[in-house]
Amino acid sequence: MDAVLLQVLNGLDKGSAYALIALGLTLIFGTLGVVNFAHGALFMIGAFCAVTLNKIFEISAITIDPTKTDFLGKPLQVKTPYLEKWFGDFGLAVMDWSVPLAIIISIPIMMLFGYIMERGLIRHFYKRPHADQILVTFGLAIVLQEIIKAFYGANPIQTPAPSAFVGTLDIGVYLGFAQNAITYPYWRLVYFAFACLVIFAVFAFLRFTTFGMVVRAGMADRETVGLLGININKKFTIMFALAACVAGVAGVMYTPINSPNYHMGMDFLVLSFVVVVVGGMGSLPGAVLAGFLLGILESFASMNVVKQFFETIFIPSIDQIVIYLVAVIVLLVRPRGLLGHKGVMED
Amino acid sequence: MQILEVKGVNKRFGGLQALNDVNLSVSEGAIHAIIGPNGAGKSTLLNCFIGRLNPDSGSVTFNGNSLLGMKPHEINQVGVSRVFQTPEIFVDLTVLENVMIPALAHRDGAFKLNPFRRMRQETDMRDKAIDVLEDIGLEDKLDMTASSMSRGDKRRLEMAMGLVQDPKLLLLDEPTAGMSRADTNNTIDVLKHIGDSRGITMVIIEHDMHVVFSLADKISVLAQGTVIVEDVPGNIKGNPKVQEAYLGTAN
Amino acid sequence: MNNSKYSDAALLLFFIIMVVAGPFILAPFGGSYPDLLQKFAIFGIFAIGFNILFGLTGYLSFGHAVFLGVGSYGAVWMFKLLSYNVLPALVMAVVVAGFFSVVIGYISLRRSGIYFSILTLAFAQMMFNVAYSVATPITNGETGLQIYNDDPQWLQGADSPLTTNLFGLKMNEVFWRPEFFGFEAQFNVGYYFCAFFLVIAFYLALRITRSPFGMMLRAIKTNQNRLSFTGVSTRPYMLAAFVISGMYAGLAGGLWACMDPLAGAERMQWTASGEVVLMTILGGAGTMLGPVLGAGFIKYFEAIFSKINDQVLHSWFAFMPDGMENFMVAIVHPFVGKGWHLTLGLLFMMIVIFLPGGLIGGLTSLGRVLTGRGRKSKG
Amino acid sequence: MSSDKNPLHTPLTRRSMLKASAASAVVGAAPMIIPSTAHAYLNEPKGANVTLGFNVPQSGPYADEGADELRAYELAVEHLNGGGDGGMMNTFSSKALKGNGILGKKVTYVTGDTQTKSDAARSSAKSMIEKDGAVMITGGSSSGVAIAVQGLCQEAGVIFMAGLTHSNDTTGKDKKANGFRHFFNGYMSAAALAPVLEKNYGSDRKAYHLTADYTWGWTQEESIAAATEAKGWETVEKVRTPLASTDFSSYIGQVLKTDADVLVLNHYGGNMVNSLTNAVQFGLRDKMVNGKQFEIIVPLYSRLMASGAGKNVKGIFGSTNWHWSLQDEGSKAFVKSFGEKYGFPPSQAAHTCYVQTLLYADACERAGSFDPCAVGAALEGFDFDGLGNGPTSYRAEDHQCFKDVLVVKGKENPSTEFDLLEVVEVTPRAQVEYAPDHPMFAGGDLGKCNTGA
Repeated sequence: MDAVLLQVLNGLDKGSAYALIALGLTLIFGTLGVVNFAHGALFMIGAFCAVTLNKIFEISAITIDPTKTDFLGKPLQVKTPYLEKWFGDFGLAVMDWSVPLAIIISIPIMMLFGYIMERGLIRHFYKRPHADQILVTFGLAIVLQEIIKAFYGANPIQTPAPSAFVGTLDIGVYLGFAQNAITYPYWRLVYFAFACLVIFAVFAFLRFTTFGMVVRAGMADRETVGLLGININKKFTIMFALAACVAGVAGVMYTPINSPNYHMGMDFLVLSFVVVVVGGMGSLPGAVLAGFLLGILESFASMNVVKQFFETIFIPSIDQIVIYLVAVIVLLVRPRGLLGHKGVMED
Repeated sequence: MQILEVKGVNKRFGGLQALNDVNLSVSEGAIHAIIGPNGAGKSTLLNCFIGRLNPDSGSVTFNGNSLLGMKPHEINQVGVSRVFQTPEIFVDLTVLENVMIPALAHRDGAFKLNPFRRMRQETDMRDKAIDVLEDIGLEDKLDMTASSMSRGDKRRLEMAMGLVQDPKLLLLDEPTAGMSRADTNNTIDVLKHIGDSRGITMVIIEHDMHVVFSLADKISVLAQGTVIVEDVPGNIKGNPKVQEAYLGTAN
Repeated sequence: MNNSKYSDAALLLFFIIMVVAGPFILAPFGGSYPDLLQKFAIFGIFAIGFNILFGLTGYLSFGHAVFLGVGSYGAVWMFKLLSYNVLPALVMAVVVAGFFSVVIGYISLRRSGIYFSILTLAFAQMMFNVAYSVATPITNGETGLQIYNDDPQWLQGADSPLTTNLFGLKMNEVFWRPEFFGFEAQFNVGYYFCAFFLVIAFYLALRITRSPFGMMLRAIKTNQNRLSFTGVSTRPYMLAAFVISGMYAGLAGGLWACMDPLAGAERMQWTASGEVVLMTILGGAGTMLGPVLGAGFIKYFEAIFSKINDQVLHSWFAFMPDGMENFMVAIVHPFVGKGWHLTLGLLFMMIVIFLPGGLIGGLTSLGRVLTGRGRKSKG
Repeated sequence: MSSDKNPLHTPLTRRSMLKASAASAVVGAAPMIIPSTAHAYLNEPKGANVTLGFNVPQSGPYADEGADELRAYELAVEHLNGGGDGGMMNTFSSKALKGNGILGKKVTYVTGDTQTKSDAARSSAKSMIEKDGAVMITGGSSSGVAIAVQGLCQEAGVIFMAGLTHSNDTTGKDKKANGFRHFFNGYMSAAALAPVLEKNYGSDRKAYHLTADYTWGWTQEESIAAATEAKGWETVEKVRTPLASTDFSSYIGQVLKTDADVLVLNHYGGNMVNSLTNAVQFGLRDKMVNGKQFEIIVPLYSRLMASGAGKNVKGIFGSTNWHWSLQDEGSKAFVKSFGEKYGFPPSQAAHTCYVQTLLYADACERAGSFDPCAVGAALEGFDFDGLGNGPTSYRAEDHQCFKDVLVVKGKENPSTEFDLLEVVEVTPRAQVEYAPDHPMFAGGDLGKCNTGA
């Protein structure tokens, strides 16, 4: 039982990332009708906002320590970050909290990024076939990746969580299990809570603002949106910036979980598309539901008992294929995904 | 002989009773018009004939066989063709190709694997398509891409696509809507000519009374999902029920 | 319609000339060596086949590389079991790919639009994951399926060559290496073997496009619903198109194995499927020559740009003064060698932004501008 | 670039060319007789230069490792041509290399991108052989690629000097006469690690393996399990993880549900960084199981990749082929010339690639020819020293180098960003040797060397 609960937690955590990326994807699909293959790259750019802030904080003054030598036998250069040098403990605390602080800078950066991307590129592709949209956004994704690679290299870069969030919480104790039955890293819990918050905020924004009403109307019937008047272009731009922002902050918060690298966006891209489609194209609750659901399924499939069970019925390594298998089944049984509307993106 | 018989058809959309116990029979060779005010359920009824919608209850039989539950292409293959109200043509293809597709579908059936047959070997179908296009007045636009045609021409192309299949029953959904008076008259002539020369049974949905009364052998009046009158054109005009139905909606 | 007979014949003739003269044409661009020429032909076939599905019907499959991959596996298994003769391998490749495309197509075609794309993608990812790990006894996983000395090779003759061959005609033989304006051109048996199939594939695709069957496929792209109200059952048409293009992919995969008898799982990955989509769109989807052109374009980039290093750059700009030379090298450096992906991404964007019809679309409008000017000057 | 054109066959007349192309275009054409070659072997260098092919990952997750390999190759070429300070050429026990290129020919090179994919790597290697006339191909950062390219070089008839490849198969069931590996392998890692693990963690341990689900992972898992079981450990579970995994939480979480007290991560590169990070995140190392401290082991370390895991590597045991902190003369010379040229210490991948290039060049000098068979013969059974791993020899039976193996541990207090690992023990060569027909390496066949003629 505790093992099952642990996998549910793991699934919710994986699902958080899927859901956040899928949410933005489906927003863009639903309103703008654009297939955005660069969405994974936006997630990656977000993560590198955190890396960059971390690097900025680590800009150091160099002093020579003659007692030690470096690998060439020369006197060792000791680096002390200016933050530490100037502000002492406060500086160290700021460095420690670089990831949460990165959220603050990433929001305007991602907004601006989304704005420029929509204005400069995506706008011209509303009326073009999906295939063209895929090609141009895929091209953009490659370009963004390669730029990041040129600056930061191909290796993963560690970006730790604040030390207050290192370690694990014994959740099992609160639920009446034995000690150490269900322990879970603090930061992953934070990530899950953060994802819920963002999802809630997006829904609230769409539910309770006039802007949101227009957007939702647009997702239900794109024709109507076209008739709504002069400001619709601006709304599209804001929509896109919002979606970019959601992907970006998801990336920032993800960095302590797994060290970011330049192709992390591509790793998520395909899965996010599967999530969006399983949830139902253009359905926001669908994307969230499918994200969490597939995350949990993936977690369960990686349990040893489950793997062994499937091996006895001649499906080895179920954890390798489960998401795709489920996607196929869902699409065959429910043509428009779990919560999809009729006719959205079917041509 | 009745070629199309509709008995007790009901269709609900949520709270709206779109069709309420509709009965209709169309005799072979006749031109049967269905008129009625907006929202009376005319298009819904037509959609029930071609497999786009499934009625909640009732029967639709064609030549004694039920059309319900059949797939759209199967219905077409038994001889029921439809001309759509808003032109649903193949916009990326040429006019001639637009007409040859239904012609080939009529000849070859629902599926034929002939990937290596050359189009230009299909001279029979080509001639047939051109014949129909001549009848309908599009013979000088054979190689035009359908998307670049005027709206009126598109509607005529739509009609040619139905006619080229020599259907036993042709369903026309407002064939002259949006046409100029001259075009309308021309269309009336074409339909009359075809109805007489090829003996095609037609069911026409129409707003334009001029068209209805020039063409129809028989008229059914649909109001609020029910057939209120079914009679020859001469008796329709003076019928108080009809007047009430139209005036009622006018208010 | 009548003059299409002549223009098609002219197109085919042009195509054959280009293919036969391939080694000469590519010599000045440094592309005249067997591996790249073979890849042009192989991916040309793959893209032509993909275009039958995507270009004609508009159905965007994101899993076509699967058929290429299983074709390769089928072919290598024939080498392992029978002999190094390429004919049984090719037959097997097409048959295996045909089988898989029937199964995957039958299921995926129950949906349309992006749902179809994701279904094919899902199948492709499952197949790739399985081939890379679980199915290692059949696929040799990470390394790729290859031929070992202790393979049975029941039909291998005692003195027949120990490399892929057509009744003794070795695929890796280079039979002529002329100098061509100072560039070396390599004429290779394997390339002409592939080229033969490329021409056949092109001709068949031309016939399919011009057939009633092809017209139905184009009608599906324009308005699938209307087509069914016209009495056409669209699903068998779609399945036929899917299987035909799957078999094209299988042929390409088989040829690849014939040229280089190793079948790696990576050629089934979604990125490989994406690559053929890019080739087709880049060249011009729905056109006859476009996919081949797009395939050549991407393969050329992959082969040539990734090999340019600083040493090469310095030799390019050697004529300049030192400072200038270093400056130029520094500018070009990020776009070549390890940065070749960056150039590729930029080119994708530029082509799709500025040439909406792909390379062929661009060439056509260029031709129109030129001939238009020609007329003006005459008039 | 390469001034050595390499006509395999004498040019035919125009007429026979037309015939040939016609014949090749007809299925079922009769066998064609090609005039035989005037060359003794494929790509025989005829001019003043000799071309080597450096085939490394330049895109994809191993791009940084590939870049480091490329730096090492460039350094090796510089040294071979007499530039720089000569690096390990000065400490190399064989004195055949004179700094005037190889056999008097200046060394030039071509580079390519393996993309860490078998197909792309072979394609790239083929273009080097066919177009650029390379006589030797070297490089790579994964076993799949190494084995695929090794097979190609065997078929084509050039020498392959493997780069970073750790799978037993490279010199086991997939060994080839034209292929040579300097890098160590899974078996050697296990043989070196097991005694250290026993010493530090005792002989009563229960191990849980998480293994990347492809051939390299399997051979390492097999090797480590066998070596630790021989020391009395018990293998509780072997779990395969999908290669595309980025988040290992759902695998890590289960570890504590068993009674295992050691976690072995048979992962490399990005997988290793993530699985290690996840394991530390879940607090495994703070746990006590069976009354013992829970431990994590990463059998194959890469310093480059380890930096992605940051502080998480502290105190974790693993093995490595070479480390820049070694204090023998060869290593010092190499670190010095590499460090002065590029500003940071070389990785183990760079080391093995540099050494392979030198070994190849030296073998050519000793053989007096670039002929692959002669070079191969010169390498087979060659004993040497001064290249950083103590006395080393290339075994003739399987073309595997035997040398000391380093057992390392994540450093507690790194002084610089490169100072992540500390060498715990230099396991002597005798301890990691095995018979050529050892079951983990069985089934292969070197075959005959191929000159491509």
